[in-house]
Amino acid sequence: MSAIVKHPFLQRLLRVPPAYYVFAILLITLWIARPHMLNANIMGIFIRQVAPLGVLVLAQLLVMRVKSIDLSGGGIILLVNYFISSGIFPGASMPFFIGLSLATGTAIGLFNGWMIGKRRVSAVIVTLAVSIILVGFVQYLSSGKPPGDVPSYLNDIYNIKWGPAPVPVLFWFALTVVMALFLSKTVFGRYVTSVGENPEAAHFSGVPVERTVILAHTLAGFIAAVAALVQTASIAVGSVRVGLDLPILAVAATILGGVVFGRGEGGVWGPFFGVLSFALLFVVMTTFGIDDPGKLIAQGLIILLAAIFYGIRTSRSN
Amino acid sequence: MLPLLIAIAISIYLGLRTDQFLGSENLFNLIAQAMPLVITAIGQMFVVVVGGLDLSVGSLISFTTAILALDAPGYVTIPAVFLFAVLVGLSNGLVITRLNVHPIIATLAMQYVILGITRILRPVSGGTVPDIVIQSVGGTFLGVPMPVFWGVAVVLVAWKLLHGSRFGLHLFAIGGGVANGTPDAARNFGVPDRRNILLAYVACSCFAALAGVFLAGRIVSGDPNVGLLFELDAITAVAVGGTQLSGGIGSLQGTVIGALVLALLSNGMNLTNVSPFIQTAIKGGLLLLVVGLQTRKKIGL
Amino acid sequence: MTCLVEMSNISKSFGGSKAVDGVSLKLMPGTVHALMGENGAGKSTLMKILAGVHQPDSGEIFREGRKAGFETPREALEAGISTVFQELSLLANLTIAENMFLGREPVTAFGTVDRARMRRETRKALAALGLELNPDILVSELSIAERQFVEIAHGIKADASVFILDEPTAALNAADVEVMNAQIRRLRDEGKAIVYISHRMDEIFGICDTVTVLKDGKLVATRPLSGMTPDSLIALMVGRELQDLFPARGKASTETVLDLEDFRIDPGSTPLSLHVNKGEIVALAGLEGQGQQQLLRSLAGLYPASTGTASIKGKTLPLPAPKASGIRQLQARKVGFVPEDRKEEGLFLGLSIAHNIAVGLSSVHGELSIAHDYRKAIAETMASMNIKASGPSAPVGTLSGGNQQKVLLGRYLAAGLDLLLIEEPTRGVDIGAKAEIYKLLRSFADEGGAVLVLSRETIELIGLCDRIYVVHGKAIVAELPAETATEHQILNAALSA
Amino acid sequence: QDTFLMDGVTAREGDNPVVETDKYKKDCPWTIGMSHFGVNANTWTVQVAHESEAAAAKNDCITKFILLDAGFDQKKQVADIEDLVAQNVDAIIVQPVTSTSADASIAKAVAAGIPVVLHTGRIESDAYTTEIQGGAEHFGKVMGDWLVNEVGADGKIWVLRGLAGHPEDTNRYNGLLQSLEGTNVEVIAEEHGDWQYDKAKNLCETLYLNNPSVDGIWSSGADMTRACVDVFKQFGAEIPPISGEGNNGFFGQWIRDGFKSVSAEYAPAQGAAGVRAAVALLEGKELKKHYDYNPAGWDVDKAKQYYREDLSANVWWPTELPEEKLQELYGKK
Ligand SMILES: Nc1ncnc2c1ncn2[C@@H]1O[C@H](COP(=O)(O)OP(=O)(O)OP(=O)(O)O)[C@@H](O)[C@H]1O
Ligand SMILES: Nc1ncnc2c1ncn2[C@@H]1O[C@H](COP(=O)(O)OP(=O)(O)OP(=O)(O)O)[C@@H](O)[C@H]1O
Ligand SMILES: [Mg+2]
Ligand SMILES: [Mg+2]
Repeated sequence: MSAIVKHPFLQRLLRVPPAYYVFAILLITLWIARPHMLNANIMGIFIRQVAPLGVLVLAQLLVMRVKSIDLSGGGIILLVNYFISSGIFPGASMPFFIGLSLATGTAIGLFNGWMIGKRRVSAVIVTLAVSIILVGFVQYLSSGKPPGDVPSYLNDIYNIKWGPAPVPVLFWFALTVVMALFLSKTVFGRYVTSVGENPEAAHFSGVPVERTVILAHTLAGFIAAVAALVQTASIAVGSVRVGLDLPILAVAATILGGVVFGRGEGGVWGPFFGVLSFALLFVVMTTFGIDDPGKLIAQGLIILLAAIFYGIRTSRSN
Repeated sequence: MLPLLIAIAISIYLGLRTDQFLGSENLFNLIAQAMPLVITAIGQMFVVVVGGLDLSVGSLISFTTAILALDAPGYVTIPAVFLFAVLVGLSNGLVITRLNVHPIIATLAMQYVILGITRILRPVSGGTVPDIVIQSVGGTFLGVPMPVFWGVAVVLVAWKLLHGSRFGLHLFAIGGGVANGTPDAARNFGVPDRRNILLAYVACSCFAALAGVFLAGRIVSGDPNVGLLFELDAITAVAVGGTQLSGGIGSLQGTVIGALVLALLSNGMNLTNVSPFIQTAIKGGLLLLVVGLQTRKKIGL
Repeated sequence: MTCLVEMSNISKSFGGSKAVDGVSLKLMPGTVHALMGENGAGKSTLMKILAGVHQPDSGEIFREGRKAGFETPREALEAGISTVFQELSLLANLTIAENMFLGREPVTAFGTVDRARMRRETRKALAALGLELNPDILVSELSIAERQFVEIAHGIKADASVFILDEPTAALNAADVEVMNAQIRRLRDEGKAIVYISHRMDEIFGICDTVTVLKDGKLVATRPLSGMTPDSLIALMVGRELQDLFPARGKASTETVLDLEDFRIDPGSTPLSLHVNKGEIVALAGLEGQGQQQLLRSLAGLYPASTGTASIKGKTLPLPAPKASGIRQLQARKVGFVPEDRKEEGLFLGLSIAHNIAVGLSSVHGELSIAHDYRKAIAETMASMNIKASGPSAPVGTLSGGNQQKVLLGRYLAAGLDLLLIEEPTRGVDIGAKAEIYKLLRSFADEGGAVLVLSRETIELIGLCDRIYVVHGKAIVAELPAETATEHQILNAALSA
Repeated sequence: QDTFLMDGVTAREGDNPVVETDKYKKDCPWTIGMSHFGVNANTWTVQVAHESEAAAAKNDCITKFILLDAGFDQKKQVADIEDLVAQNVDAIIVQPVTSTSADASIAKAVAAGIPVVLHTGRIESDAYTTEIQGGAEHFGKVMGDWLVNEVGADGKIWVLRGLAGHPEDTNRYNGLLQSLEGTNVEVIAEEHGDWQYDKAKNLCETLYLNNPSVDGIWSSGADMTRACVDVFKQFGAEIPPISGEGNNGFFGQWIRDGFKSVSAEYAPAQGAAGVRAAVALLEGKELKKHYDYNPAGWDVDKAKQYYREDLSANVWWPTELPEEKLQELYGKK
């Protein structure tokens, strides 16, 4: 067993983030079972369903690469959705909403970063607590004014297509490209890699560790707000529970994409395909009429198998 | 120590503020309300100490209640529940230690799988739980409500495992290595690390199943959703109690106090009639405060 | 007399490259067996195979004549083979006593860990090494040298018959080494076999009986040490005679680069003054823990309480230096700080050589500036420093200790700095690489740089430096020109203060 | 003479004991406690809380109304009811999270002499004092009967269910199964959309792209109907007959787009009815043990009477909230 695992070619294969394999397998499954669905228009719509998750994953992978985690995305999405749908800002314009959302997300991210980077509080707990507070805050607000409609122009933007490709998908893709360039071409990206590998050594080699962590979280907050805007645009109504399961899915997609706390082998595209895999997984299971319990079991097993496949590579074969 | 101070502060405030808080009925209520979280959090602590996490405990709790509410005698279902818990713990542990899967992913996947099985077994809540379970949770012994005995027994067992045995020391050793980025350190001392991590996951699952048994006795039925999000509460309690999520540092008393703080908070807000619309935000704020004041050396999880 | 352990024809490769290639080794009772070789020769790997950390790809191990194989460190321990690993491996979150007994804790009648006994025996074991430490303090609170001692105490305390000591003295000074040697002799006299790995010639000739030399993973020779001289041993190791370990001293200019006036390491300590000129290599010498390290580190903001004035090329450095940005503040003034602990504080073991060097070049720029790949600078550094690796993309963690150290120094040499503050420039580095590092530092100085260095190896300081400050009790007690200084003189200065 | 609880609520036929009059009679003022199964599940559950609070505020005798939110957590509901008992409230209104989890604590409350009013969810024991029960099978059957009639005896339908594991979901679904009995109507897809817009939208997109030919859709209500209609509109396809529930946003869409639908009634005003029942018990009025709430489905004309252009999408009909409260909570300005 260990001899096979150590073969260089297999080693190279095993180094590929599991997301790529899962995606390929699901694509083949769909191609065999429902070839008519493999057309650009249909795929575009399926991928559009996960665009909010895809954007949020960019935030998650950024903080996971500095050995942190951000679970506050759910709260940010809910709050932004509430801002836009509740009518507490009557007659506000689109730039106002976008500005307000991004500012809110950034401020929350900055707070997370400050608590984690400067005060060195557990990231799981801080961001979880922030999420709970935000959810609680929205509950409090909605006792005075429950959410209502989302302005129709947001939904209109969401439905625009550019050729076969829906605008939200293009937007997500563009954002991913920007993030990939940002991480690979800037000094900040190098800082992120360094802090993720060894914060102590990073400090000694002149990397501003605290600032890197704070900045990563601030950016993550900003991106979460962008995800919130995409999510809000995707639905026509306000809700008291939207997007709350996205952060944990984002963590799963990120890990599936080969980014583990501190280690970033999958880069930005691994998690990208992690999200695509989730999109296809949902489609394949709905297509095969797998009912809810079956869906849960299948989803669990697929994540697990993918992770096992990936894990064997690093397993201590010596 | 901060959590302890907070627990005492909340208690004093409630004692002064309301007539009911210090009543024996409410105190026993409080113990019973806190017990599932105390048990689950203690279990969770085993894996947190080795630098892991177990997100599958919530579903396992639901699953346990579902099994107990099957139409079968208690002497079949109760051992079955623990047998299954051991299996879940073993498979979590094996996947994590032997197949090198990240604990969050391994246990998240397990959470989905168990939830799915539970939904098949019991799509909606219902069924009847064996009398012995109901009695052992709701009854009294020598005039003292049963949950008190549960608490004492669980804490004693956990203390023995964590602080009174080689096993516990080894868990701390393994976690210390993991937290330091030298996961092999304990192994090089001759500590069988993979076996011990495996056992930590088994312990975590068994405590979760125990919490499930307690809950089944309390809601006297099986329910596919009863454990939903319990894992987050348990992790929160562990962290509030001062255990480092990166591993290696923590104490049992801290975890128990952490769980009590959370329970006190719910009970207190109910007794002081805090609007339900704001309770969630207060809970989160307090969590932030407690943890925000505990700074550490290391940045991260 | 039967041998305690025989390793026969052992081979082991990591990802295609052979770390150990058909090596055989016999350990006899009552001997101290030196294992020598350049960095990356495979010494640690061979010993890790014996200790059950690695499994050999081929070859056999015999324990007292019977075939044995150790799947885990635990099995090796149970077979009576106890190891002090090269990399410090204590668990910082446990107490000294817990570390000492980890894996073989005594239990009471109730099945609980017998802490009283652990405490008692720990105190005894530490006392044997001349250490008075409370067994209940956490290892995280110990200094590196203290940790090293605890590690040694742990390693030699075991009820074993074979002891492996992989560079146990890398973090120790001469006096401490002598304490440890006494223990090794005691073990030898009890009939145990000891494998001793070190790059320090004096230690090897001081206590070892036999030496096995490895080169590039292959066995060169096993010989009794009695018939050898340091020069002949070096010739075996490097395959040639080493001309000069230390390069010729240069000419220092009078331009001051670093100037400390009225500098107090702690608010309560005696003020001290020192200066380092352009083109000069200056040493801080002294016994372990007398404040040399704290002095250097407080310039980088790692100790908060220093006062006084410090100036670099005439510009004052605010004191105390800020903790979070002290290193960057130095960097902005073209000063590099090279930490002692390359594994924890220095290198990114999982990342490439290129990243490890480039990070120092990048970190002077703002976050949003473009990160160049510095391909040329990195290639030049690797070539000029003679770093042995498959290429710039090789993870640093796969290099041997000496090559890791070169990468670390390379980061700072490539950055074009004016002043280097270096802790332990050659910790755990073989003699050939040492000479190379000395040459690099000297040419750095000759090209107009300045170096302030501290080391536990006094010989190294004498040979490498121009001037030596002797530090004792957080104050400078003597200043000597290195050319005429002797070990004796320095020790005298440090002790008589 | 029956005590009025709410429009459409009637005493159950058959074996239906009368609650002992005067047993719980108490002098004004009262403290009433309510254990809500989960305020923040969706906008309907929020409105139930508001209806209850508004009804309590209208009654001068109720000096304190303690609303506790179980957040769909059975153990929290058990704790909530215990905490209400410990505070010695005069009556407790319970919306049970599940059919069994709260039984023991309800029995505790009644044993402590506190009357318990149950609504919007059944429990298996009969320890409570009085109950008002609607929704559930009847709700699903109203939708199911209408749909079977629309699609004909061998139509093909999709089934959009609510939150898996929730008793209301199962019961509404069972109602559908009753309607389907004896017909050849074929369920070609059955999925859980959790009653949420975003989930249901993704589901309907997937189902549509998989196979767009469907004769009718049974939607378990809440925000799912609107989501599915939006999907058909997005693809420019004809909207098949689809069942819905009394939500202002859905009514607006129904009226504008003119597709075939039925709206099953499940008033958030049950919150107010619960408060009224508790008051009746404390006043010593005659009350039966069981009340049913089985209204007929609404057609688009009835929907037009209720629909309010000036209010946001998330009002649920019928409501008892006073006009100023409606404006405050749901006014678009
Ligand atoms: N039933 C158990 N529950 C929990 N942990 C256990 C159990 N049995 C053993 N362990 C743990 O497994 C590890 C190995 O213990 P074990 O008792 O097998 O060692 P051993 O082979 O007897 O070694 P020694 O001879 O040194 O005592 C220890 O960390 C121990 O604490
Ligand atoms: N875990 C590992 N993975 C990959 N390569 C390794 C590993 N450990 C050692 N090597 C490689 O094996 C070779 C021998 O290394 P080893 O550590 O045994 O050298 P050494 O003789 O102890 O050197 P030093 O004196 O510098 O400690 C080196 O080339 C090293 O890069
Ligand atoms: Mg070595
Ligand atoms: Mg070395």
